[in-house]
Amino acid sequence: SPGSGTASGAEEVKVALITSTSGPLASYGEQYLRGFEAGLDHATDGTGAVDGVEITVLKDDDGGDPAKGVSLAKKRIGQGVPIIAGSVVSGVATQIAPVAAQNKTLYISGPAATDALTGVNRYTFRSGRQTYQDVLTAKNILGGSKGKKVLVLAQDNAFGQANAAAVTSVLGTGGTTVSEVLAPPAATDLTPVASKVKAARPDMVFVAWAGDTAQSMWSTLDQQGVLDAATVVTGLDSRASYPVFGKAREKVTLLAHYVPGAADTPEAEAMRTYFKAKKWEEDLFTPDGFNAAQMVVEAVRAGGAEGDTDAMVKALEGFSFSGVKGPNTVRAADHALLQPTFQAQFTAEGAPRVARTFPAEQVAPAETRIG
Amino acid sequence: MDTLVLLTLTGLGLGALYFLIASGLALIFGLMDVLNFAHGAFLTVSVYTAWRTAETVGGMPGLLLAAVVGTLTGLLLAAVVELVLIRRLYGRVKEQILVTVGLSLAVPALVQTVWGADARPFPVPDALAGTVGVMGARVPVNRFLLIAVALLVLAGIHLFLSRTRYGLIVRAGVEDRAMVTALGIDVTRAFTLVFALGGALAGLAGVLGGLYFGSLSPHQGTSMLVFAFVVVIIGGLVSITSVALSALTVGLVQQYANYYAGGYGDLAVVVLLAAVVLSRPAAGTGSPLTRLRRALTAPRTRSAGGTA
Amino acid sequence: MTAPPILRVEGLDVDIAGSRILTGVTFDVPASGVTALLGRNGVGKTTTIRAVLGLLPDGGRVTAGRVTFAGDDITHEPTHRTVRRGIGYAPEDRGVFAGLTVAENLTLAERPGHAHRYDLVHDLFPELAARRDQRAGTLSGGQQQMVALARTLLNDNTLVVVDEPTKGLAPRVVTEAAEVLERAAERVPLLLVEQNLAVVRRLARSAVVLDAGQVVHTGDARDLLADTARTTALLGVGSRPDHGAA
Amino acid sequence: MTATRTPRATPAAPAPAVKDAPGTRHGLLRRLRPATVPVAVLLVLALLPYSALDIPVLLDGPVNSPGSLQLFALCLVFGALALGYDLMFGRTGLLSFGHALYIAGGSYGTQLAMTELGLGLLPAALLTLVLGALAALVLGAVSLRTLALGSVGFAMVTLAFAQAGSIYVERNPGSLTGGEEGLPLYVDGVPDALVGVQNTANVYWLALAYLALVAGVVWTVTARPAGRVWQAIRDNEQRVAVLGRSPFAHKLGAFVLASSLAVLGGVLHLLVTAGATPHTSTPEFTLTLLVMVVLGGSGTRWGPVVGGVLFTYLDQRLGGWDLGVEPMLILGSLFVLAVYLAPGGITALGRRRSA
Amino acid sequence: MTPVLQLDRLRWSVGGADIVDGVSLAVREGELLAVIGPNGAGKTSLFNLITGLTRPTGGAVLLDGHDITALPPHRRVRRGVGRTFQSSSVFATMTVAEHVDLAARSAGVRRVGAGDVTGVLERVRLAHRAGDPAAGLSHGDKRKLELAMLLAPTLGGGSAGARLMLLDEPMAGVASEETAELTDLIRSLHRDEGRTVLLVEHHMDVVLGLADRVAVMHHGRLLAAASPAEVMADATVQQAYLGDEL
Ligand SMILES: Nc1ncnc2c1ncn2[C@@H]1O[C@H](COP(=O)(O)OP(=O)(O)OP(=O)(O)O)[C@@H](O)[C@H]1O
Ligand SMILES: Nc1ncnc2c1ncn2[C@@H]1O[C@H](COP(=O)(O)OP(=O)(O)OP(=O)(O)O)[C@@H](O)[C@H]1O
Ligand SMILES: [Mg+2]
Ligand SMILES: [Mg+2]
Repeated sequence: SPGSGTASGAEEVKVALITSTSGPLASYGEQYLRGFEAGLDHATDGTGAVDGVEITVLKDDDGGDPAKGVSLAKKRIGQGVPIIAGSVVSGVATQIAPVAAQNKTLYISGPAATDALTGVNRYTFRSGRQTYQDVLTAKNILGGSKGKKVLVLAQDNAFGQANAAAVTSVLGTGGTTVSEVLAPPAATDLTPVASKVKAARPDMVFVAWAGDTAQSMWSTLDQQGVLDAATVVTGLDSRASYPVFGKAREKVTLLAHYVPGAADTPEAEAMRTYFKAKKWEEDLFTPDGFNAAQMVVEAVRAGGAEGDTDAMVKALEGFSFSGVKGPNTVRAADHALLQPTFQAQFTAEGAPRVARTFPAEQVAPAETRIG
Repeated sequence: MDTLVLLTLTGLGLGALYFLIASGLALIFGLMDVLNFAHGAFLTVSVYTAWRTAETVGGMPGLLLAAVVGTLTGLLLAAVVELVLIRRLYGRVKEQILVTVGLSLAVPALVQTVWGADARPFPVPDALAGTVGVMGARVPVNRFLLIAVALLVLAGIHLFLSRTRYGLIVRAGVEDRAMVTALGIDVTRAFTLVFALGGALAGLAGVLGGLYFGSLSPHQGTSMLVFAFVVVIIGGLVSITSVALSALTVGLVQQYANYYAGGYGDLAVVVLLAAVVLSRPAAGTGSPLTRLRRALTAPRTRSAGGTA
Repeated sequence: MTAPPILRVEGLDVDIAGSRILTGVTFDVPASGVTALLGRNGVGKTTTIRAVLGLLPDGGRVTAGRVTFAGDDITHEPTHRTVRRGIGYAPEDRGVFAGLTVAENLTLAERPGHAHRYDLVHDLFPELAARRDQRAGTLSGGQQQMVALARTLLNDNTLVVVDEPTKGLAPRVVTEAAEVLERAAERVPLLLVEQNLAVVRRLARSAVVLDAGQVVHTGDARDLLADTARTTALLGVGSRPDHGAA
Repeated sequence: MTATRTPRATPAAPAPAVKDAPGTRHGLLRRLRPATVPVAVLLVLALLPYSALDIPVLLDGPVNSPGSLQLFALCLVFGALALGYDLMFGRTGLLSFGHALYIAGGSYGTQLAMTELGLGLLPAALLTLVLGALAALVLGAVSLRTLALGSVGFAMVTLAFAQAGSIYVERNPGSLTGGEEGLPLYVDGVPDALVGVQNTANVYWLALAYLALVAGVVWTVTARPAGRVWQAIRDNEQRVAVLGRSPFAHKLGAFVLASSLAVLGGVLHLLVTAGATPHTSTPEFTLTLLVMVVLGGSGTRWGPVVGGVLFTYLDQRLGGWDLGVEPMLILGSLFVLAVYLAPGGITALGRRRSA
Repeated sequence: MTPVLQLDRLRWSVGGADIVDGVSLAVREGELLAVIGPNGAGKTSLFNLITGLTRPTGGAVLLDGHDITALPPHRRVRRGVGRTFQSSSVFATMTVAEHVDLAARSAGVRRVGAGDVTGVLERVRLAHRAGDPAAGLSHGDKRKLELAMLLAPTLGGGSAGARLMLLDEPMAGVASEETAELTDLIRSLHRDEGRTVLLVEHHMDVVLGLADRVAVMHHGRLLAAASPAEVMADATVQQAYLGDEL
């Protein structure tokens, strides 16, 4: 019949890594892939095989384009690949997830942060953090926020809106007032935005920002005196972004999904050894790739060479493992990945340093249901 | 009050940036009929070479040198593009535009391949990083620099067009290239010169853009291009000064709308464009291009039948 | 005719878009007086002139032959260089720059290193002085023709080439233009394409007749026009031409 | 020095008015060709899902593997989108920067009609088509008014409308569009036969049907007098008016027709890529259509299709070849080269050689 | 009987200058009226006003007694107004035959056979170029193509097409021999087919050979409309327009 394709190879399981190695988020994709490589090496003790089943990694570049991501997913599923992992772009991940589910293929999404992926279907898991966890981290940083004014500064797009919504629902209880200033996503002069923030006189500003205007945003906030008047919290981005904070650097409190060097679990040690040999540097999304590899190995262990999806799903639900950042748990109910997060501060040398670590329970997102 | 002052001055700064980007575009578009989609790409490459220079030298001297290097990069790049690509397509305006479209796709990809996708910080000397207090508003210093350079560029273009014959030659050459050569004029040289000049303006705008954003990324130039087009179209149909005025209007409208109208600055500009284009009298003498071209080269000529 | 010709065309073959338009065109333009290039529509008069100036349309090229101007080979020289040798040219479609004003059209024609004879031009076409700031594209057909002629007369040339200069001019202006050309011809040789035989009769000293891309007659212009039978045969006046090789 | 001679032969032999007399073998072929070639192509394409042929390097799996069929389906959709765009650009000389508006309109409209109004795929698509055509009629009439300002005026107003649409989509109004993340296809509204990897062949056939439809429409109308008028408008608009045709009505017709085809194309894009993506609403998306059209050969029968297919194929495949450079670098350079080496498009190359 | 065309104090001014200055004129059914006048008198502008390419700033245009001043050009054409252009205005990429075909279909002719097209092209002596794109035509041949487009609606023996034909310098640039033939053609349009013709032409022999009546324009004003003989005898006309015959 048309369109049929069969799985090949006897003692081999293929894993498709669909992520961006070109396009605007190419560097995130690279971090993820490197982490995955190190993670696979660690989890298979350098053999690349689990219980005699060889894990073959197929890398696909989605270029940050959902259409391409879906096409690649379809191609790999058609080739009988039982596991897809990856994508740093939320738009790609949210569109691959249903396609994988329709075909009962395991999907372990990558650094894509959107909460929408949690609990989206039975076959979708995540190996990275989600927006909700960022916000909970901020809440922890803030401590008791009764009677305080919190302001969310974000871009007026899906990412920013999701952050604003999460902050409102997480912090907007118990006497904290939450307001939001949403900036036009394409605006290049952010002075109007900064003056709005300043006029609101908040105690704490939660900044959720992505894209090339970050530098401009930070210097504008600094110039308008926002950084001196309030506690400003924002998510730490990858290494390339460190200089972007400019002079604002030391005035910002960082909530961090990961800080290079933050933990020294055996996995972190293994990763560092592996990276050293390759002359690579760990970065923000390295743990996501590492986690994904660990989860893949666990799934293959359960699913065997035939790639029994149901067995794999069952094995991953509730799966607890020590990762680069510390102990991780895949929550059975909605497949959220419970993991520790960090508070950090830039040092004078310009590198972030961990100030506090929040254990996974403390930043666990509210439980949802699958479907 | 201080908010209004702040918005106005930063709006003017934004307008100055728009003018700097749009001026080279308007020059090439107005004189040569080529809607140069590669303008943003020239800008991007220039800001990267400028950044390398400023990083290496550092401080204010670094920035000055970077401005020179960036401008030269734009100039050379445009000259090469003109000599190698555009020149062979004379008389085929559509193909010329398409070539620039191709460049606008390829060049940022090249920059990304060489320097990576991530934004890089552009070294801003301390003297330009601070703010100045104006009636209670803290206005970033670099906005004043932008405005000053924009004025200089405006004056320079004015002089170039009124004191030299190149504008005239290129305008005539676009209409009928063969006939210009038949008058004994080497029209190719004039075209290269104007195109390179447009490139130099892109380069300069790139450097100042780096200063303005404080960072650079592979798509920085191309992403600014849509607004530069809008500026050229809104104002460009009358003279280079009107391009400047249009840039100011767009900068201010965007800034005010972003503050007072729910952050809909982009939309406000788009609406402005649609309104301006639609409200222009339909029956005109010649296309806006010819009118722009006329105005560009002959600021003082009274037109006997030019209005409708 | 002992003086060497100012322009010599030898065995010129021209192809446009793959088809042969001119075949072995050979003629001389003497160093003084008016040489008329005659022929029916589409025989290649304009193409000949364009080939001389290096102005063939896209896809056109000289495949054989030679053009020499004042003894120098100019066959493949860029047009602007050829023209700077001292050629004034008014094309058949006038070639005015529609978007430029009359004054700008004339300014462009100024060749550096010469005196520019605005007095002569304005004397001849007062209309142009009055309309100096009007866009040439809005001029009437005849006024545009004046601009085209004025541009050739502005500089001191060694040869003037005009393609149908009187087309579209009012009868009185035709007469005047003919006078202008006649006067110009006293100082500079002229190569003239013209359908108005009265003008030819008045101006031309020698004539070259083209048919189907070939020179079919060269000789004294007045003799030719006086010989009705031959004129009829060559230019087809009064006869019904057919399209084969007759 | 008088010499008269008669021409040896007529060098510029007059071209015969009718090139091939019907009845000669050549003429017969020519008359059959317009029908046979497309039908043959259609047939071959329709049978692809039955071929298990392996084409190494070019394809990652057999022709009938879902991956290949998905790739083909996308190529066909873009071939058709380019062909529709060329109705304006190549045939009528209208340079629109706003075509993406209608494609995105088709995608998002259909998706939202399914999720928000609870309609099935077919009614949702039809509703979107009708609304899209109406929008095209209104916006087209407004934009064409600016043509008096030259083609740039038109280009800019269409750009403005599209840009507004794009900004709107990106802003995620009422959480409807999903902002920069887009929306995954609402599969509950779509027939099961079009969902899932095992049904890729069906989606492929649907894409093929769309291409056939667009080709049928475009080729038919351009062969009719209306097509002649479009060509005439492209060359000399004023003259058309003086022949007794309304240039405005004809241009608006081309605009609405092309836009409606684009709306349908948006529906196909939604189905093939299993989602609505904000990228489809951007001016760059229209630019890529322009690139496709020119690459293949604008104003020709096959050019836009070939350009669309080729560009999409490369765009999809270059990332997988691991060349160490951004795919756009290759695509952009290729395009620049094509403008030189293949003026008139790739399809013109073959023609020139055979001529 | 109502005149076919009536102009009522028609005025068009641009930039403060009156280009057409209060022209009133009635054109009778079936007559051939020549409009003469110096270059820049406003003849082409008058044609533009009649065909609707420009909007008058005052006055009215009446066709068969109906006011058509506000109609766009294509609607006027459907009511029977057709014209040719002074600067040939053709579709560069279309072949000669396609021009005729398009013109015929635009006028409502349903079936256009290849033979019909050739027939029309033969009338203007252009049949041998039927398959060539218009861009490659010589100047004179483009003029003939202009006429062919006007004749196209008569295809297949139909008498459709323009009842009122405006010809703007149809002979400009046409070879002398063919001038006579085209003159015959225009005469038959008018005499045999009963069409009303407005003719702008600087070739006086053509005007005199054809016109029933001659109107003289000068500085945008209609000076006189009278029989050819009267007009020719008029001293002003002689002085301002005709000048000394060559
Ligand atoms: N661009 C072109 N492409 C194709 N053919 C051309 C082109 N230009 C000229 N020709 C052909 O070359 C031949 C000679 O044309 P040319 O213009 O030289 O004639 P001409 O003698 O000047 O005629 P006319 O008296 O009508 O101006 C014609 O058959 C014409 O069709
Ligand atoms: N847009 C305009 N602006 C200014 N003057 C104009 C405009 N259009 C036409 N004119 C002037 O109007 C006058 C009439 O032009 P028109 O073309 O009608 O003359 P014409 O009688 O046809 O002349 P010709 O016999 O030379 O073709 C000319 O003097 C011309 O310069
Ligand atoms: Mg000629
Ligand atoms: Mg006229």
